[in-house]
Formats: sequence, structure tokens, C-alpha cells
Amino acid sequence: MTAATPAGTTFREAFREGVRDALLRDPRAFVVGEDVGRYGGCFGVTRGLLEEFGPERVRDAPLSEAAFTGAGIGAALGGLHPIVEIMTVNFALLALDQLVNNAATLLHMSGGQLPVPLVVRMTTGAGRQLAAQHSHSFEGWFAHVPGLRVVAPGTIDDARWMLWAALQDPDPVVIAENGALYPMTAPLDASLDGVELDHAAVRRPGSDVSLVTYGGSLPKVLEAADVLAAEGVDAEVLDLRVLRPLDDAALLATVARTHRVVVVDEAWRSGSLAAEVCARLMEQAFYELDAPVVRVCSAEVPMPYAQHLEQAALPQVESIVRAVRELVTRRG
Amino acid sequence: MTAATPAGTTFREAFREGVRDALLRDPRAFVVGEDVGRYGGCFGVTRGLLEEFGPERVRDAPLSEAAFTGAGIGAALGGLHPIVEIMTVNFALLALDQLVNNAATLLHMSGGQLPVPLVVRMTTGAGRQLAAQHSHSFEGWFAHVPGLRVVAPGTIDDARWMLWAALQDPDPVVIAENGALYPMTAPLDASLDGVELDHAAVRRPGSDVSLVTYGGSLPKVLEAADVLAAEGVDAEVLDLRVLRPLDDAALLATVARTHRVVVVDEAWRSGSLAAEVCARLMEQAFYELDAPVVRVCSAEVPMPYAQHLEQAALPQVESIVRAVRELVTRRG
Amino acid sequence: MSTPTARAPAPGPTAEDPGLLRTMTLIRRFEERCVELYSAARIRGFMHLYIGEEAVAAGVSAALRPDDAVVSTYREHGHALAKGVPARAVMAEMFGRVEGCSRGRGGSMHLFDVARRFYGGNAIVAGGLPIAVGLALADSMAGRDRVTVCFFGDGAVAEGVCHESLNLAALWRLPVVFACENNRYAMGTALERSHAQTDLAVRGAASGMPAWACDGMDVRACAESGRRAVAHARSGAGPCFVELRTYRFRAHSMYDPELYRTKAEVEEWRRRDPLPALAADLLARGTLTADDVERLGADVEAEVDEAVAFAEAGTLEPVADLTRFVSARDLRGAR
Amino acid sequence: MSTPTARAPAPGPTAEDPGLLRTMTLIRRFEERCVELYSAARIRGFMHLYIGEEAVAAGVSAALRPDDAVVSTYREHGHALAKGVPARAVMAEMFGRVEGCSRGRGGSMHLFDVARRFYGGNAIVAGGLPIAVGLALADSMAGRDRVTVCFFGDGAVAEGVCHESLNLAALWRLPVVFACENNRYAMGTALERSHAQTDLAVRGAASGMPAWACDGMDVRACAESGRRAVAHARSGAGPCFVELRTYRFRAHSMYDPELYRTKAEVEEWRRRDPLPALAADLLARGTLTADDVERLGADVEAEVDEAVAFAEAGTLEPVADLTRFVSARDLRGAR
Ligand SMILES: Cc1ncc(C[n+]2csc(CCOP(=O)(O)OP(=O)(O)O)c2C)c(N)n1
Ligand SMILES: Cc1ncc(C[n+]2csc(CCOP(=O)(O)OP(=O)(O)O)c2C)c(N)n1
Ligand SMILES: [Mg+2]
Ligand SMILES: [Mg+2]
Repeated sequence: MTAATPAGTTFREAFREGVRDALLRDPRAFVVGEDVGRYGGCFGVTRGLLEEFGPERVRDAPLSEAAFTGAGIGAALGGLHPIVEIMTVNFALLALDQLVNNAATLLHMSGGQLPVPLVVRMTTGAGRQLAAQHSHSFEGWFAHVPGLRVVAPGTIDDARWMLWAALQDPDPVVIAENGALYPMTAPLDASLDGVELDHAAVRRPGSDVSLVTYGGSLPKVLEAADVLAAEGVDAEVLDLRVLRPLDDAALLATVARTHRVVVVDEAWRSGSLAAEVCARLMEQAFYELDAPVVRVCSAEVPMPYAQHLEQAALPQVESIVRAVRELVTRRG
Repeated sequence: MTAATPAGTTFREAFREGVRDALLRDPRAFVVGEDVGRYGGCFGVTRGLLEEFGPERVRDAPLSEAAFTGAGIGAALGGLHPIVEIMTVNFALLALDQLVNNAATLLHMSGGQLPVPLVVRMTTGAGRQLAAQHSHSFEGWFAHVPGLRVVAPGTIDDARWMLWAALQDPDPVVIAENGALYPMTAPLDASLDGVELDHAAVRRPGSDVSLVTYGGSLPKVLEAADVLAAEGVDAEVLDLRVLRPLDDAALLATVARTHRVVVVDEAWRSGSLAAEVCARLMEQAFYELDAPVVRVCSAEVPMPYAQHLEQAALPQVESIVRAVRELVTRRG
Repeated sequence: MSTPTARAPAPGPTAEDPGLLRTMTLIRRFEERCVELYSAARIRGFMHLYIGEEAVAAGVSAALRPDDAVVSTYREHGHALAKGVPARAVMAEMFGRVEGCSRGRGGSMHLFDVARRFYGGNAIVAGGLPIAVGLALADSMAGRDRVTVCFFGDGAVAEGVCHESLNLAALWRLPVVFACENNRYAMGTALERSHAQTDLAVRGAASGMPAWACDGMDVRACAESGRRAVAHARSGAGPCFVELRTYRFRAHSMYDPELYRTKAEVEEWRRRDPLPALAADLLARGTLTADDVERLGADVEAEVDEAVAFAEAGTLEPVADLTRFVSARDLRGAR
Repeated sequence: MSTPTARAPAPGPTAEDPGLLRTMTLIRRFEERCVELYSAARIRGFMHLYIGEEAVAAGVSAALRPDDAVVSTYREHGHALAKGVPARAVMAEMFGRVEGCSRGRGGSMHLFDVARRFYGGNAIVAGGLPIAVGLALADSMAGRDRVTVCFFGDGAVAEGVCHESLNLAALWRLPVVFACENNRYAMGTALERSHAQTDLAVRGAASGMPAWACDGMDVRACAESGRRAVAHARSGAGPCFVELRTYRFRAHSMYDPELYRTKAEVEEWRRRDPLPALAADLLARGTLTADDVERLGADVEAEVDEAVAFAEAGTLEPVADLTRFVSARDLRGAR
């Protein structure tokens, strides 16, 4: 189904295949957002789709995040399967009222009459020197809202298939795509023809410590796990995948195996999704823990432009490794 | 300074005195928001102030949350001390971009050139059958944002004095006023002439368990503490007061005294401020805890209109008491 | 594009008139009963009355087909009743009953009835406009000739999303009728303190669509503007904007002390009450007899009585079902 | 209110012309150098070039006093230089140096210089408009006769907050000049795909303020419109809206493949390049000699060279200071 060679698929291509696949297989699906058509998508994800599917189904919208997101909600009520693209999560703040007060509430406020089968894609994350208004990770905010499902692909297969699963979901689904992933390449599993949106996934089994993460931090965490392996620390890597609802069973299973947990989350530490993971472990796995859960998050600062400052603000392989080293050497 | 008799001051009157005091003492201060003037404030807080201070300093704004909040930011840059009133936190979502991308970032983005001495008041919370679009508690979201200070008055004295302290603060301060407090009455401490915005406060000392809460939940928690006292459980009540930055020292001090903690927060459980409190205790007080921290939060549902459902969705004295009973009887 | 300020001339009588009178009377009596029930604490939360504005809902809705959609605000009892949502279902909703049109989850501000395509109660001012645009987008992409009417107030025109939505609908030539109910106040804020340009139709026209104002106290004018607007939208020519100049006789909500306007002003507008005006005209023309009018009133009273009885007899959702309807996954097989 | 579409007639020469030529040349040379430095990875992140639009910044800014304020976007190099922010401080900022006008915290999209009242770089489209309104509100409440100019693009006019801000400024009669740089594209979205009403001045006028369009490729027309607009705002008569019709010669940002427009279209607009046009006119009129023009070019080159050298020599903020400037409490005594 994908044109790219298994060895060399970029996340950008995988996301594009996902969107293309949706437009091919679901006649009710259409894409709407700023510059998804003629421009080819601000990060190139939708390039070529306008030519293939035309301006009705690959719909360029004016700079009106609130209106075209709300229109997506209305179109979903009207029987379509809109795929709304908001360029970045920073701009999604302009559409947050529509997503929280309408998309997430209509089903409940109407006593079950109004499901909203809407999919909203947005780019999140930092690392490209885009400074304080283009580098946020607000996916944790969406994960606070009952009525929304929130997913964050961190692997090439999830990048390829999560959109289709989201389209099948009767609830509004927010897909948080970390921008740092787009240029990365990985082999696609050719045998796969879909993924589910309910469970976390162990990306690397291990016995000494659990590294819990998602999205753009996953590659860093896997790299850290390799570094640790070389030091004799066998780390398990749990990819949350679904940020709402959280997969408690997977969290409990991994802590039951390792009894030590480090949560890696690119968001600002206070009030991050990592905090919720800590709270779940506190509530449900307190007696399984040999040591307190540790968080590796971003420094609490609007993202600076200067490269050395930005890199210092973000979780890095080194800082993750350092945190794990400290944790595993700590006595229970 | 307050006209009301110490015995019978309502929170509404205390908030009004705070605003009035600000306008009397700070010539650069002015109030702007929807219906703060002629209408008298949607919850009556600013009633009478238009007549006393005139339409320039008690400024009715059109329905334009983003624009008048952003204008408040600009006015602060221009040397004024704006007190922006956003009717409720639900509508504040429309101004979130301005608060997050401008108010919280301008100082940093400008390398220290642009402090934003802005105060934003907003009503939060549920309990009045206002249903799914008027009952949110998003103060925890603001507490996630570096560059903002977030406070939540839960006592009559904080209701009276926090605004003045916020006006003195060089940073943007969000004041989350829980609507359920407005009609409540309590005696004002006549000897007080101000409060600080840095520390949590122990509202009731105790030795068996710590109840950590803030804002509109404080009265419920104090009532629960009385019920528990009758049962021989001596609960300490810690009022966070300042949601960002959190007062870690106060959290550690209380857990060091009681070794058991229940966090009560009216927000939806997942991703609530209560989660961050759990995370802080996990990180800094793990070995002090005799049992896992327990959260009492709102059910994860858009607030239903029907009274019995809404009451069932919110933290109540009974549910708090029940949670504490379970916790204190649990073996360490 | 018609000049924004053009006002439709007051049209003559039509066969619809008795129906319009009945709809207006139903809304009026229904809400008068709501006031009593609110005082008796049978209805709670925020409740916004439409009394005085009935000509708008009755007139505009008369132009709609059952399969046309309506998106409304928190001041929506009139729009719901005019679209055919049963009075009993609306009343039961305000009582918080399972039998309510939103199962008691929504209350006065959140009335819904998908079967009647009433996508009603949005309590975020101007929050419903993009939804109306989306409903119309779905119709237009599916090649259906349905129309979506979106009601909103004068205050809503100050919200940015209003302009985004007007532009989107015009740009994509969608079948939306933007029905702006200009009752001269946004809560306590008078029109001229909300807008530098108080001729609201000008704002609609500036987004590139036909826009005009009409007398919202004249139900025939509202019906005429409704027909014209709905015909325009259904023709595929894109959206249009109608400013209906009306007035709210009662307070903004049940909590409003009305400090911002004079009794005299309210009295002046009450003299233009569309209900007695139409009844008198129909009697004078002999279209209806005194008996007819009396019977109509009695019918409506009976309907409202029945609605209240139905609501009183209604049941409460079990608390065990509190978190139902948060995810549509529960619905699979559920309903 | 002047008719929205009225275009100021191309005015004749003024004594300002040589200054305008220098400002435009500085912006042009500065950005041409930025392109080289971006390819050399000395500058990173998003960078948006103003090349082709220089007449707007140069012309409008010429009407400002040093104490007037400017609020801009992410495409702001030109506005910053025209307001007098030193080229060296701008270049150092893009190098991420402490010596940059934002201490390297902001980069190309976030240039600030409070001393020169440049409240510059806002990278949320239309996000700067309410800030400009607030700055003007502060001036008007303090009785100061300062003016605030807010630059934004054609795409920004589709954002709701743009309309909220226009209304607020008009309602409160604030001294704001809304300078809409209509370069016909919002990233890859052409004007007619962003707006049903492509005459953007009509949108400004609909908010209740004088609004007109002018030729943004003619620096004298821009200067004339700037004078008129600033005088209007300073007079206390409230805000006004000027649509400056211009064109971006380069890609939207350094990542833009420009799939959405033809080379021919770009070529056509390049023929209207305001720099050679003004230089030729000044030579023809004998206002400047060939030597003058050459010297001006050499001056500017030297200024840009010096800016680059300054930036290269700049220092980096210590990582230990990462979280500085998050709270203004740190500033007490700090700077
Ligand atoms: C975004 C938002 N801001 C504020 C409110 C509070 N509020 C409810 S109704 C209202 C006035 C709306 O006026 P208008 O649009 O003229 O409608 P009307 O009530 O007059 O029918 C306000 C300010 C709200 N519900 N939503
Ligand atoms: C709210 C928001 N949405 C989207 C973007 C991404 N973006 C940056 S510039 C731009 C185009 C803006 O066009 P225009 O206002 O015409 O200004 P120009 O770039 O042409 O100068 C877009 C869509 C953004 N920065 N902010
Ligand atoms: Mg109104
Ligand atoms: Mg443009």
C-alpha cells in the first residue's frame, strides 16, 4: 500500500500514506486546513493529495482555526468524516473552545444524540529553533478532556495507521504528531494493515527499569535504552501511544516487571502528562515501586530560539540516561 | 476598609472590595471585561464600581475575549495595570492564545524587555446546574504555563486581598475565583492589610492525614475535616492558594507531619492539578508516605445539567470523608 | 449584493398567518410557565427567555422544511418549539428528566433534537456559527439541497469566530442563513457599546454575502425575510445574512437586575408586541373570529399543561449512568 | 468614512525620497545577506523575507515619531530596521547571541526593541493586533498623543481576532493605524481562496473606521498613506485601516517550494520592484547623482558587513541562565 521502500520510509511519507489511504477508502473522508492543498501542507504531509483528490476533498482553509475546526465538527454531525489539520498545537489554542466546548461535549449534552466522528491532526513539539510560539507540547491538555481520544504516534507503523483507526472511531480523536519525527526514516511493517487506539506498547522489553514515553521522545528513549544496555542496565520502553484514555494495565504490568519507572515527556514538567502517569502509579502501583518515579521533562521556560538553550531545555538522550543511572543505583 | 460587618461579609463583597481598593489606590489600575460596568458584573462582583470610577476605569468590553485580553496585555506593556475580567474560565479558552503565546512569553521572547503586569480574574467551577459549557475548572491548565502566576482564593481574606498582591506582581497573574464561593459569608480579619502570593497555608492543623486542596473545594474539605474529627481522625488541611508555582516546602512539611495525603480538586481527575501534587509528592516525599496519595476529583464527564447527576460528579463532603476513612485505616 | 441596510417592506397577509400566531402564542405561554416553574425551583441553572422576540423564530422557521437544520443559542426555547421540538420534551429537559430532549443532560441552554434537525443549544456566544457552516458543508458536499439556519445575537457579532464563519460560508458558497437577532443588548451591553458599526447587516455584507435588516417585531416581515433568505441559500447561491431587529421584554436571564435600561424603554417596545398585533389584524381582516383566537389560546394552554405534567411525571437518569454518553463507543447497541 | 476602495493617487517627489531609498536598500541588502547566512546555517529556525515589500515598511514608518510604537509579525526585519532597530542587533538576534535585540531568545520571528518602541515579532498570525490596541489604549488613557502602527498580512484578516481588534479600536476611538500588507498570499493560499470579499479595505471600513487601499509597490504612495493615517490617528479621531497592495518576491519562508504560484507571476511583479524604480526616478529628476546612489549602496553594504561581523563576534547566553526572563521578579536588580 505504501510506495516507499520498507527500508527508507520517512514519517512524513507514512503520515501522507495514512491520509491518502483514508481518502481512497472512505468516501466520506476529506481533509481541511491551512495550506493542505496548493502549498502541499506546511510540513509537506499532504503534498500531492490535492492533485489526486481535488479541492473538495483536500480543502484549503483561510486562517480561521476556530471556524474550520468548528466546521469540521458540524460536518461530522452532518455525516462526513472530516480530517482537520491544524498546522501546530500552538495555533490549536485558537480552536480549543470548539474542541472542548463542542467536539467533546455535544454527545453528552445531547443525551447521546450527537456523536462527533472528527479527526484532528496537529504538529507538536520543539527542537527546530522555532522559539516560544511554535514549540509547545499541549497534547497533555487534550488528554484532560472527557469526550476526546488523544493519540501520539511514535513509530513509523503508528504514523502510517493511526489515522485510519481514528477515522473508524465514533469519538473525536486528536492526533498529536511530533514535528521532529517527520524527517526520520524507519522500515514499515509490510504485513500490517492497521493498528488499534486502546493500548500502550512495549517497544523494548527489559527488567531493570521502565522508561515510559510517547511521540517524539520515543526515539530518544530507545537510544537511551541502548546506551544503558551497554552499561548493563536492561531498560523496558513503554510507548503510551494513547494519551487518553491511558492504558493503566500496561503501566501496572511494566512496573510489576521492573519496579522502577522514569517518565519522559517533552512538555513542561508541571502539569504535564508525565504528572498524570506519576499519579496513576502512585494510586495503583505504590507498593510495587522500589523507588520514586522520576520525570524527565522540558525546562519550564518559553522555548528559547538559541540552539544551545533550546537543546538544554529539552529531554535528551544524555539527560534520560543520567536520570536512569541515578534511579537504578538508588537503594529501594 | 470594608464596609461589611466582619461577621457577614460575602466572598462577592470581599472580591468587590479588592477591586475597589485597587482602583482607589492604584491610578494605573482599571477594570475591563464583559458587563463589568452597566450590568454590574455577571456575578455582581463589580456592581457599583462604574458609578464610583467611571467608564474609563470600569470599561465594558464587547464579546471579544481574545481582543480585550490581548488589549490588556498591550495596556500593561504601555504602563497601565489592567484588571481583565473574563466571565468564566470556559470563555477564557477564547483568550488562551493571548495568555499563553503573548502574556506568558513576551518577557522571555524579548530577552527581559517586556514584563506584563497584567491581572486576569475569572470564575471557575461547577455546582450551579450550568451544564457542560459553564462548569469547567481549567485553572490547572494555566498552572502548566511558565511565565504565568496562578492563584485561587479559598478564604474570605484571600478573596479580599489577593487582587492587590497580584497587582504588585510584575508578572501576569491569573486569579481563579470559584463561583460557588461568591454567596458564602465569613468574617474578614480586620487586622489584615494584605496577603502574599508565594505560599500555601495550613487552614487546620492535624496529625493523622493531610487534605490538600484549593479554591472552591476548601470549604468542603474543612467541613469534611470536622466530620472526621468527630470520628477521631485529626486531619490537617493545606490550602494551596498558589497553583503556580506550587509551594513544595509546604507540601513536604505537611506530609512529614501526617505521612498520608488526600488531594481534593474539582477538576476532572486525569491531568488535574491534583496529578501534579501527586507527582511532586512522589518525587520529593516518597519515603515519607505511609500509603499512596489519594485523589478526590470530579468524574470525567462533561458536567450534566440534572442536579443529582451534577452533585454525583463533584467532590462532596461525604466522598472526601469516605476517601480519608479508607486511607487512614489502610496499613502502611 | 443588496445594500446592507435595505429593509424588506412590511408584507401583506398570507395563509400562514394563523400558524404564525399559534407558534408565537405557544412560545409565549410556554415561557410564561417557565418563569413560574423557575420560581418554584422546578427549573434550575441559567434560563434565558425569548419573550418579545417570538416573531423572529416563528417567522423565519416557517420558511424551513423538516429536513432543514437549525443551530441556536442558549436563548433557544422559541427556536426549538418553532422547529417542532415537542413542548413536553423541552419542558422535561428543563426538569432534568430522562424524557427531556437531551435526557436531562443539557437543560435550558442545551436543547437538541436530531430527528427534527435541531442542533440547538450552544451556550458559548457565537460558538454555533462554525457548526452551522459545517452542517451546510456536509449538505453541499453530498449534493443535498438542505438549508441550515443559524440564530445568534447582536453581541455574537463582536466575536471573532462570527467573522471567520461568515467568511468561510461565503467563500465556499454554503447554504447557510445567518439569522442575527438584534435585540439591542448583549446582557447589559447596549448595541452601541458593543459595536462601532451598529448597522450589523453591514458586517455581514462585508464578508461577501447578501445582507439585509428586517423588522423583527413584525412576524410577516420575519416570515418574508425568512422565505427570501432560505430560497437564496437553497438555490446554491451561497449564504446570506439577515439582521432581525427585535427586543427582549424580560431580563437577560433570571439573575439580571436590569440596571442597564429604563422601564420606559421596555414599555415602549412592549407596545410593539407582535402577538396582540397579529391577533388584532387577523380579527380585523376577519381571517379569525374571536372564538378562533380563544380556541387557539386554549389549545396552547392545554399543550403547555400537558408538557408540565409530562415533565413532572418524568424520571431521573440513574446516578450509575453518570458517565454515559461521554464516548460514542457506549452507544454501539446501547440505544 | 472614505470609500474603502479609494486609492491614494501616486504623489510627487518629496525631500524624504533619498531617505526612503536608503531604508529600502538597507532592508533589501540586509535580507539578501540573511539568505546567504541561512544557507550557511548561521541563521536557523523559521525566517520570512520581506524582499519586494520594502516600500511599505519604509513608507509607512517614515511618518512615525520615535515615540510612536510599531507592532509587527514574523515577517518583520523590514519593520524593525525602518523603526531604527540597529541592523547589528537584528543580525545578532538571528545568530542567537546575547547581543541580539532579544538576547538571542527570540530569533528572526521575535525581534523586540523597547527603547525604539518596537514591540515587534509576533508569530501567531493576527496575534499582534490586540496588543497594538492595548498599547494605544494606554496612550489614550494617559492623554499621550502617540500612535501605534500594527502591521499584518492579508491572511491575518481572516482571523477572528483581527475583527475583534478593529471593532475594539474603533469603539474606543484609539490611535491605531492598522497597516494591512496585502501581498496576495497567506503562505500558499491566494487572496481569493482566503477571502470571499477580497477588497480588504471593505473589511476595515465595516468595523467603523476610515479605510483605503494604496499601491504598496510605490514608496511615495506608502509614505503618503502613512502620513495621512498617522495624522488621522494622532488627531484623536480614532483608528484607520490602510491596505497596502504589495507582493513578496521570495518564498514564504526558507522551506517553501512555491508550488502555488507561477514564475511568470513573480516576474511580472518583480518588474514593479520599488527600489530601482525610485532610484531611477531620483536620478532622472537629478535629485541624486549616480555617485550618490553608488555611495548609498556602499554605505548600506558597510552597515550590513558590520552587522554580520558584530553578530559573528557575539556571545552566547550561558546555559545556566536558561530559565532567566521567565519571571520579571528576576529582573529586580538583575539588569
Ligand atoms: C464566549 C462567551 N462569552 C460570554 C458569555 C456570557 N454571555 C452569555 S449570553 C451573553 C450576551 C450575548 O448577547 P447576544 O449575542 O446579543 O444574545 P442575546 O443574549 O441578546 O440573545 C453573554 C455575554 C458566553 N456565554 N460566551
Ligand atoms: C494562528 C496561526 N495560524 C497559522 C500560522 C502559520 N502561518 C504563518 S505565516 C502564515 C501566512 C500568513 O499570511 P499573511 O497574513 O498574508 O502574512 P504574510 O506571511 O503573507 O506576510 C501562516 C498560515 C501561524 N503562524 N499562526
Ligand atoms: Mg442581544
Ligand atoms: Mg500575505
